[in-house]
Formats: sequence, structure tokens, C-alpha cells
Amino acid sequence: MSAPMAVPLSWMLALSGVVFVIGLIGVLVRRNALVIFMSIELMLNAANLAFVAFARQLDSLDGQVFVFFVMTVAAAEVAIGLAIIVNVFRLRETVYVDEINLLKG
Amino acid sequence: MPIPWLSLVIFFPLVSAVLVAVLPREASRTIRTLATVAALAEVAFALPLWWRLEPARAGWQFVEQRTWLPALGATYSLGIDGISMLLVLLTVVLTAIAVIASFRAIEKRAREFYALLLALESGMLGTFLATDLLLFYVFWEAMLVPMYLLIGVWGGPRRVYAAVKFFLYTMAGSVLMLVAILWLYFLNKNATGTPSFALDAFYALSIPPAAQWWLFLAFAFAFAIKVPMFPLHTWLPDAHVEAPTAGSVILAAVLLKMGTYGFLRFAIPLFPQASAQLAPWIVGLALVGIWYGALVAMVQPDLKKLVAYSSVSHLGFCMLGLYAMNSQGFAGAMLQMLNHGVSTGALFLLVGVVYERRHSRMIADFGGLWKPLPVYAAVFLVVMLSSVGLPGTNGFVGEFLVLLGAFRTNPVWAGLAAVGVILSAVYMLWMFQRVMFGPVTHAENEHLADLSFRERLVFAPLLILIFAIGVFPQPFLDRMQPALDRTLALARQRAALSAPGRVEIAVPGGLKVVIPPQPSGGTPPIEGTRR
Amino acid sequence: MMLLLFAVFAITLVGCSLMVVLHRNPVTSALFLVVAFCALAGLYLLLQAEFLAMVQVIVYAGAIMVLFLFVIMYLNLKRDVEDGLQFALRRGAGWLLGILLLGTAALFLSRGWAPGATTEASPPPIGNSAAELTSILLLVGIVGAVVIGRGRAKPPGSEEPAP
Amino acid sequence: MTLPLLWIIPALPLGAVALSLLLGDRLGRRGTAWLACGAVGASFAFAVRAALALAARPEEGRSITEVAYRWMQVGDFSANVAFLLDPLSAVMILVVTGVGFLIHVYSTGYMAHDPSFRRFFLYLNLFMFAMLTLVLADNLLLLFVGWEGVGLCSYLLIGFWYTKPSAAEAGKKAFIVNRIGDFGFLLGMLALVTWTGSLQYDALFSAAPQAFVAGGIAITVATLLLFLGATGKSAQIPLYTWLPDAMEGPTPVSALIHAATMVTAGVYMVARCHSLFQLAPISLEVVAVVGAATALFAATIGLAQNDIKRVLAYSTISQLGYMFMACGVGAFGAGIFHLMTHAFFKALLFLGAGSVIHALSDEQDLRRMGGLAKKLPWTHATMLVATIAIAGIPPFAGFFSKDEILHGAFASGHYGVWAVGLLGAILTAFYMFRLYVLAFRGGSRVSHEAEHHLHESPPSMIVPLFVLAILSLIGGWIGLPFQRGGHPFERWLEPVFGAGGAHGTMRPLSPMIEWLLIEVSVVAALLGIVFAFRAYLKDPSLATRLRERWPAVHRMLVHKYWVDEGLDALVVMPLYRASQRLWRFWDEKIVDGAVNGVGFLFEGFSVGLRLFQTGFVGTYALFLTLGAVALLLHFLRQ
Repeated sequence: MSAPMAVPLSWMLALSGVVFVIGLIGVLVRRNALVIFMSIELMLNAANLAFVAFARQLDSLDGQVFVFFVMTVAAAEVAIGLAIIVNVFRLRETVYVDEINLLKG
Repeated sequence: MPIPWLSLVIFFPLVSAVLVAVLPREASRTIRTLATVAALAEVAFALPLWWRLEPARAGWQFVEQRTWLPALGATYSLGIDGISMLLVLLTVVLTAIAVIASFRAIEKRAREFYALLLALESGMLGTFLATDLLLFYVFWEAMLVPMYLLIGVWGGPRRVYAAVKFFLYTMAGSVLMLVAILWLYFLNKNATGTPSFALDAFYALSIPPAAQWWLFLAFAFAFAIKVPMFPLHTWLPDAHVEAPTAGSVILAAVLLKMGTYGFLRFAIPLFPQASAQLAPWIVGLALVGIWYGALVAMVQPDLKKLVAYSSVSHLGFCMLGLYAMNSQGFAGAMLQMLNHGVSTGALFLLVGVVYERRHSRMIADFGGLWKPLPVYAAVFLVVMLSSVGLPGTNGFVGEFLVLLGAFRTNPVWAGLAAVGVILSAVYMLWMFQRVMFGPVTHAENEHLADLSFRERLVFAPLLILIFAIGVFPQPFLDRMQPALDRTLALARQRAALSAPGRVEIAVPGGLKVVIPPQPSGGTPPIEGTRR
Repeated sequence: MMLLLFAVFAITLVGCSLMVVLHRNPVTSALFLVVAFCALAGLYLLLQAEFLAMVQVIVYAGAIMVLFLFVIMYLNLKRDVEDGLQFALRRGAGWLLGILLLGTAALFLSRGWAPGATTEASPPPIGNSAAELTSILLLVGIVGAVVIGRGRAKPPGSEEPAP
Repeated sequence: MTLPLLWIIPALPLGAVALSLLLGDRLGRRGTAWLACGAVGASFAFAVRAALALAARPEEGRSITEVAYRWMQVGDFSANVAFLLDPLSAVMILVVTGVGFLIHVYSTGYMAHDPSFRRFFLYLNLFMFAMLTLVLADNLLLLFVGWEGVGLCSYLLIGFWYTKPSAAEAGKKAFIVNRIGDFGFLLGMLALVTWTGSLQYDALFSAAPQAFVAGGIAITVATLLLFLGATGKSAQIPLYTWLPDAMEGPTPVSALIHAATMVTAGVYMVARCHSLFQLAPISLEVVAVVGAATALFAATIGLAQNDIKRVLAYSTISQLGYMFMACGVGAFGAGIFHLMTHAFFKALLFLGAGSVIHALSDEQDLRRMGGLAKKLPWTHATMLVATIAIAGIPPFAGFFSKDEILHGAFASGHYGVWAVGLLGAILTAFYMFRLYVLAFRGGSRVSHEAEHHLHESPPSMIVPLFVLAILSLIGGWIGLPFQRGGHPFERWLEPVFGAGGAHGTMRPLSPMIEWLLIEVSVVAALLGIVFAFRAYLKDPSLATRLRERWPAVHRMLVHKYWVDEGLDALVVMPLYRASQRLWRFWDEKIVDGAVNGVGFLFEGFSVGLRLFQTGFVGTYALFLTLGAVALLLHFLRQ
């Protein structure tokens, strides 16, 4: 049954915006690479939320399909990211992002 | 359909360049012979142009037209007339000489050297023969790459700096020109509806004076760098000093003519009003170039730099001739282009001969070379006299016509330019005295080997040309005259086209030259104020 | 009733997100993230995206977070050391930026920028190609992980660092 | 077939040059000598033949033109290689080939043991070709070709012994000073062709009166520019400094080029363009004044020179001054007459000096000569004839031609010029006989080793001296008014200068005044001679006493009024320093600096950009966010 959208769309978007911003702040503020990774996950999920909200609003499955993509990307990204973090840790004994600046211009 | 002669002339060197490049590296003898055969064959292909071309026939001859980029309306179209024919012959002859002259000079990577030299030749020929502006621009840029590599790889100690400076300097200019070409393209497209880059289309286009002003500046800037004119000349001494002998011969003899050819073919006919208005400025710069080039050449310790600065002075004459805007000036400028190619090319070869033996270009390292090298001294003397413009040699005919043309437009211009005649004698003779006369100062100079048979073979055609143009200039003048008069007439018609009435060049101090729009050739009637 | 559920899920989601970002200990952050993902799954349910909610829980909460926890444990990370003026400044700047962003977002919404206003660009026919695309992406992810991971076999630093 | 009349004359020496270049050393000394002298002799024969052919023609038809080929034709300007024979050029080719031939014969002896014998005759023949082209040209452009050609040959011949740095320097100086003159000549030609449309003599001279306003600025400027060219070539003030240095070259060169032929080219050009000069009286005045000034100025310097060739060089400058003076006062005929006689006795003087130098094994200083009369009888005799001739003692040639000039000056009312000429005559007589006495009379101051192999020159040198001596003697007689028709030489030149022209401005003087003038000039000459003998022979101390009385004057004369040094300081050095600074500062710093500056500008810009790549991931994220925010704001404002 497609009940009229119980929860108004703008609420959903607002929520997604808030979570997105929180994730963003996490990325900017925190030193620990892993926490930055988690914050990125948060941002991604915020985006997913917006997608699903729109999908629901426009009553089409495209949004959800796209969320699948985002999930795949997130999965791949986490895999590689963590591998990098592990390797960097092995080399530099640190996970703190501001101590890894080999690629300085 | 008739054999595509011009395309053959342009692309034969390119094909032979590829052939040379494919040869195994060590087979230096075969490389040299193939390169020489290719260069001489190219001369054989181009020479018949001298007879087959009917100077009197208007418009382009041996025209080739193929669609190239239909979307843009750009066509692969070639054409030749009196002006480009002479420059094509100059290019092929001097490239052949440059190839033969660098047998002993170039040891390392000879294969690539000859390939690049031949590729350069086809680039230059393309530029002279293209009658489609886009095609012209392509060849104009294509020509830079081989020259850049020639200087950059086989040059002297500061070759990279010189090569990069040469490349960027010319590139900066030509990019502006591309913008101007596109502007013209769109002007033409709006005016006639059919998109085209053909030069004849642009010749028929009437361009509003305001646009003409900017378009002219863009074209003039690109060509002024190439000429080179006064403030934009500093790349020349560096490029010449660092370039290998063959490189600087071609650079001096042909590449510098691109600038003046550009002015003659594009800047003046396409934008007659702007040319007329800016004439005093351009002539001012040319005169400064004559004085500046000569004075600075006088104090150069390095032979090649001296000849490079002398080129600035000689081409100042060329520009003066072009902007005298009458048939004597044009003929003088055109002849001066050929003369400069011959005499400065020979001068660089002479410096190359001595550089090969002593690996130094400093005048101080030489002195009293006449005794050990009598034949060399005799050739050097003749070439020096041609460069100074002694009557009987080619230099005089060109210079006299330029001065005559300039005098008719404005006596003050001619007066100032004529001082160049003295200055050129000063720096040339002083150099000649320090190098040739006096006792043999350095022991090494004592037993230098005089010119070998190959070297004499290299100088023979140049000497013959020096005296031929000097004593019998008329065959050359007959071939260039109709094309020059047509360009002059075209400039006048177009001037009348966009602004009816008379194009007046208000000229400080001198005659007030009035160019009434009359289609016939010949000089503008001088309504000079009789004194 | 729906609104009530939405409110609960929203609050837990925001709260957990804040905790993930603020908490010093990465393990705690990881756990809070798991809770956040569950709240999100709930929200999906509200939006009738049941299948998605299930996938969310399984993939995100299940697989990815487990990976996170494994790496955190493996690296034996302690509390983050983030004191000193420089970090305070950064945190301040971060919050400031956050408020700024929220402000603009609020402005957008207040302008009544109707979400549906986006022009109906015809979505490219993703059809069956979606499947292949995701499989390739996953493949790339796996290969990347293997290549980076492989480095551990050789003693560290004996040759140039792994790419 | 009738042999070609005119173009064969210059073609012969050119052919000799080409032959000698081709055959090279296979010719050997004798072959080269015969080839060179033969060529010039043959062209002398042809010259005579051409002159006779001209004389055979009636008075008014005395002009033959031969067009070789069209040289240049551009727009409405055209010039062709064509030769013109008229009385003026007939005289010139006779003088040039005649004296030239004698000098060639003399050189075979003089240069006998010079290593580059062949190269010398190569240059000499090339010079003859250029001079003959100059003289026979039928338009100013071809004359200019010959003009610069002789300039080139003089450059090569002055610097013949190129291993001597001073010779090379002198050669360069000669060419550049000539070039300055040619600059004027070139501009003059341009002015003429722009207004009258052609450089061909007949067309030019007939169109000139209409094209130019008589006495107007245009014609005056044009003719003055031509005269500037003439001063360069004929070594008048201010462009004379190169001639004394040109003595570095071998003596026959000085005789041929710097006495008889090349330096007279300027006078020939002014005479040839006499109708232009007559259109501009101001220019004529300038020519007269410069001529007179140079005559006097050079004569004064000649007094104090000790090098035998330098004395003769200044004497040449002075005599050329006389010729220009003649042209200036309108007596073009007298000028050419003096040119001819001067060619004879000055060439003789130089060759005699050469013979003396040759005998004293290259000793040129008069102070180390003396008493050579007995040992070099022939040289002494011929030199004496020439010295008397130049002093202007009748019946020698010098008297007639110089007297004509003074008469012309007086008759045309230029009394000042006449007075200067007279004074010059006295000085000339004095320094010439000073040279004669110091060299041939009095005690022998010859150095010891030069003494014992002092020998008279070989016949190949003596015969030309002898011939020239005869010419110096009888050369003037063709000036005697045999028939009533006045001066035969000037009547010969009338078709060229026009009857009125020469004497138009002249007031016929009563015979009494004319005789008085002749008396005065002869007395002046005698005065000079007597004074010279007394000063240097009878009472040598007199010269030294004079020197003490006016030391300043003497020093000034010895140092040639410091003109050379002055010009160097005023012109050469500043020019050198200016161009040095122009190059070092202006070209390298400013212009090149600007170009490299642009390069550094971009480099600086990119360095600035690099600062942003700090390497911290955080900063990159920050920029990312800032970008996003900016984007949002942008859409907001839409």
C-alpha cells in the first residue's frame, strides 16, 4: 500500500543533511584515519538516505538501485582504504593522518 | 589529372626524412649519401619551377585543392606565385648546401640530424606554398619542432635554454596569429556565409578599420618575432650561437624570411589601412633595428653573435622596403630577402668551417688567417663584401632599391637607413681585419687546413648567386615584380574597398605620399611638395 | 505513529553519528556506527525500502563494520591523542563550518526549493548493465585489497614501500 | 667586323683578372707581368683609338654611347650598364690607361721580389677595370659601381702587406671613410632620381632644370650630398684623413690610386655633374671654399712632414684642393686640365720616391737621405723635372694648369680664393723643393749599411719615369693658345661644359691684367724655391731657428693639427663605448631581461601555487568542502 508519504520529504532531507555534515566534520576534525573512514561511511549513508527518500517520493525504484551502487563503492573503498591504512601503519607505526605527508608538493 | 607538383615538392623531403631515419645507426656513410641524394633530388624537383612559372599570369599557379576538414571549410590548397617561387628555390638550395656542409660537423646521431633537417625543409616549403590559412598555420608550427630539436640536441653549451627560448618566443607570437586567423574566419563566415580559410576569400573580405587594427597587430606581432624586429629579437643571437652550423644556416637563410614573407603575403594586403596607419611605427622600429643591430654587432666578441645581430640590421632594411609601400621598396625588400639568405647563410658556413677546425667562435682566437687559409680568405672577402652591399654584388642591388623606395615615400627614412650602409661596413671590416689580417697571433692557426674540395663545392653556388644577382638582377626582378605589383595593387584596392577616398600616409618631415586607389601597378604618383 | 518512529530513528541516527565523530576511542566509535546503521535501516523501512534495509544491515553493519573492528583490533589502537591548542582550533573551525553548511541547507529548504523540481532527465538505460558494473567494481576492490595486502609477506622496508 | 669601341676598354683588365685567377701560379712571374701590363697597354691602345674616333666627329656630335645590357628595371625606375665617350671621359680614359700602363710597367720592377707578386697585379688590374667603368659610365649608378669598386681595390692594395697591422688598419680606415662619402653620394643620387626620374646623364641633366627650382633647397642639398661623396673619395676636408695613412700600401699603389686616378674620381664626378652644380650656386661656393681651404691646409701640414711619401700625400690633397677650387669657380675645364697634368707629375714624384725608397732598401725618412743626386742620376733628373712642374714654373706642365685655375678664380671674381691659391702655390713650391733638397742635395745622411748597396733602379722602373718626365714637361703645352680660338684643351672640352659654362661667369680680362697674373704666379713659385734652397741648403740652421721661434706652430704642423686623434676621440671612441653599453646594458639587461622576466614571472606564480600542496589529507578535504560551500552559495544567489 502506498500510503501517502507519512513522513514529509523535507524532514528526511534535513536529517540526511545533518548526518552528512556530521560525517564531514568528522573527516575534517579527526586525526585518526579510521575515524575519518567511518565519517566517510556516515556521509555515504546520509546520501543513501536522501536517495531512498527521493525514490519514495517519486515512487520509482531508481533511487534504490543507485543506493546499491553506493554500497558497492563503499564496500570496495573500505576494503582498499583499510588495506592502505594497514600498510601505512606497518611503515610509519602511526594512523594519524597529519603525520603522513610524504607526498608534499 | 596533372601531377600534384607542389605536394611532391613539399612532401618528398619528409618521405626521405623517414627513409633516412629508418637506416641503421652506424651506417653513417649511407646516411650521408641518402640525405645528400634526397636534398639534391629536391633541388631537381623545385628548379623547373623557375622556368615553368609564368610570372605575368595573375593569381596562383600549379594550384592543388583537396578537402581537408569539411566541417570547418578548411581545404588542403596549395599555390605558387613569383614571391613564393623564389623563396622555395632559396630553401631547397640552402638545405642541400646545409646537408653537404655538415658531413664532418655532425658526428653523433647523424641519422636523426639529417632526418630532422629534411623534415624542417618540408615544413618550410609547406609554409611558403600554402594558400589556406589553417594549412599555413599548421606548417608554420610544424616547422618549429625540427628546428627546436636541431638546436636543442646538436647545439652548443647553452643549447637547451636557446632552444626553449626560440620555441616559446615563436609559439607565443603564432598563437596570437591563430586567434586572428579564427577571427578572420568568423568575419568571413558572417559576411559570405560559406566557412572557409582560403586566402583569396579573405582577400575579398572587407574588414572594418577597427577590427583591421587588432587583426594587424596580432599578425604583425607574430611576424615581427620571426623577422626579428627590434624589441623582439633577443632569441636570435642565442639561437644562432647555440645552433649547429647547418641549423643556423637554415635558421638565418630561410626561417627569418618567414617573418617578412608573412608581412608581404598577409599583413599588408589583408589589412592595408592598419598597415598604412602603423607604417611610421613599423618603419621606426625597422630603422632602430638597422642602427641597433649594426652597433651591437660591432662589439660582439663571438663571430656567430656578430652575424646574428647583422641579420637584425639587414632585415631592418627588408621591413623598411616593405613599408615604403611602393614597387621599388617591395622589389628591394624581396631581393634583400634572397640576398640575406645567400650572404648570411654563407657567413655562417664560413664560421662553421673555422669552428670545425678550431672549435671556437671567438674573434680573439683568430688573427692573420689570410696566410694559412688563402682560399678561405678570398671566399670570406667576397661574402663579406656582399653582406656590406658592395656594388657588383647582390647586396647592393637590394639595398639600393630599398633606399630608393624609402626615399620616395619619405627622404628622412632613407637618410637614416643609409647610415646603416656605413655601420655595416664598420663592423664587417673591423671583424674581417681582426680575423684575417695582421700577423698570425695564435700558434694553432699556423697550419690550419684550407678549404677541402667538399667545402669549395658548398661555397661555389653561393658565390655564383652573389655575383649573378649583383650583375644580372633583372631575371630575378622580372619573376618577382608582377606578383609584388599585384600585392601592392590588392592592398590599394582593399584600402579603397573599406574606406573610399585616398589612403594618406601623413609622414613626419618628408613627402606627403598620397596613394589614390588606382588598380594599375607602378609607383604611386608622387604629389610631393616641390621645393 | 509513523512520525514517532521516524523521530526515534532520527534521534538515534544523529546521536550515534555525533558519538562516532566525537568519541576518542575508535572501537566505541565503530560500535556507535553500527547502531547508526541500524537506525538507518529502520528509516529505510519507513520509506518502504524493505529489501534495502535488510541489505543495509547485512552489508554495512555486518560486513563493513566487522572489517573495521578487525582492523582496529589488529592495529591495537588506543585512545586518540587529540589535545592541544591546534586541535581545539580545528574542532572549533569544524563546528563553525558545520553550522555554516546547515545554515545554507536551511536557507535552501526555506526557499521552498521543491525537490521535485529537478528536470526529469531520462535516466540512462541502466537496465542489466547495473549488474556487470557492480561486479566490476567489486572485482577492482578485491584486487586492490589483495595487491596492498600482499605487501605483508616480504619483510617491511626491504624494498621500496608497497604502492 | 669593327672591334667594339668602348666596353672593350674596361673588359680587358677584367679579362686579365679572370685569366690570372684561372691560371693561377702556372703563369709564373714573367707571365703575370706580361698579362697585366699587356691588358692595360691594350686598353690604352683602344682608348686612343676611341679618342681618335671621337675627335673625327664634328664638334657638336662628339658623344658616343654603347648600351651593354639592361641592369635594373623596377616600376618606373630603370638603369642599364652603358658606356659613354665624350671629350671629358676621353681625356680621363687616356690619363687612366696611359699613366696606369706606365705604373704597371714600373711595378713589375718595384714588386719584383715580393712573394705575392701575382696577387698584386690581380688587384691592380681589378682597380683598372673599376676605374675605367667609373669613367666610362653613362649613368650615375654605374659610376657608383666603379666608385665603390675602386674603393674596394684601394682597401685591398693599402692592406696588401696584410701581415702589417698598421697596413690593415689603414685599409679599413680608407674603406670606412670612403663609405661615409659614399653615404652622401648615395643619398644625393636618390634625391636626383626621385625628382628627375632617371640617373642617365643626358636624361638627368636635361630634366634637372624643370625638376628643380634653380638655387632651391632640393638641388642644393642634392649637389652638396654628391660633393660629400667627392670629398670622401678625393680626400678633401673633412674626409681626407685616410689618404696619408694610405701610404702604408706599396708605392706604385700610391702613385696609381692615391695620386693619378682614384682620388681624381671626385673631381671627375663634380665636373660631370657641372650642370647640376650650376643650378645651385651655393654648392659651387661651398666647393670653391672647401677646395681652397684644403689646398692651403694640406700645404701647411706638408711643410713639416719627414716621411717622403707623407709629404707627397699631403701635396696630392692640396693639388686636389686646387682642382675643386677650379670647379668651384666655374672653371671646370681648368680643373680637368690640372687633373691631367697633376696625374703626370704626381705619379712621377711617387714613382721617383719609390725608386729612392727601393734604392735605400725601404728607407722613407727624409732625415736619413741626402746627396743622392750623384748615385741615382736618372731618378734625380726625372724627380727634378716633376718638382719644377708641380711648383708651376713655365714651361713645365704645372705652370699652365695652375695658372689657368688662378686665372679662372680671379676672372670669376673670387679674389679671396685666388689669394689663397697664390699662397698655396708658394707653400707648394717650398715643400716640394724642401723634399728635393733634403733627398738629393746636401750632405748624405744615409745610414751606413744602406750606403753600400745603394743602386740605381733597373730600367723597367727608369723608363716609365723618363716617359712621365717628358709628359710633365710637354703636358702643359696643349694649353698654349696656338690658334686664336683660345685654350685648345678647353675648346676640346667645350661640347661637355658648354661654351658659356666655363667662361659664362668669367669677365674677359684685358691682356695686360692676364700677363700681370702670370707674372705674379711665377714670382710666387720662384719665391718658394729660393726660400727652400736657402733654408735647407745654404743655411741649414735657418730651419732650426724658425722652429725654435714658433715651437707651437711647428708641433701643430708635425702632429697634423691633431685631426686624427681628435676624430678618434670625438667619433670612434664614443661610438665604440656607446655600442658596448648598448649591448651589455640595453640588449642583455633590458630587452633580454624582459623576456626572461616573463619566464621568471610564470615560475614565481607556480611556486606560489605549490604552497597549497601541503601533503596533509586534511587540507585537501578542507578545500573540497570550501569548494562545495562556494558552489552552494553560487546556486543560492541564482
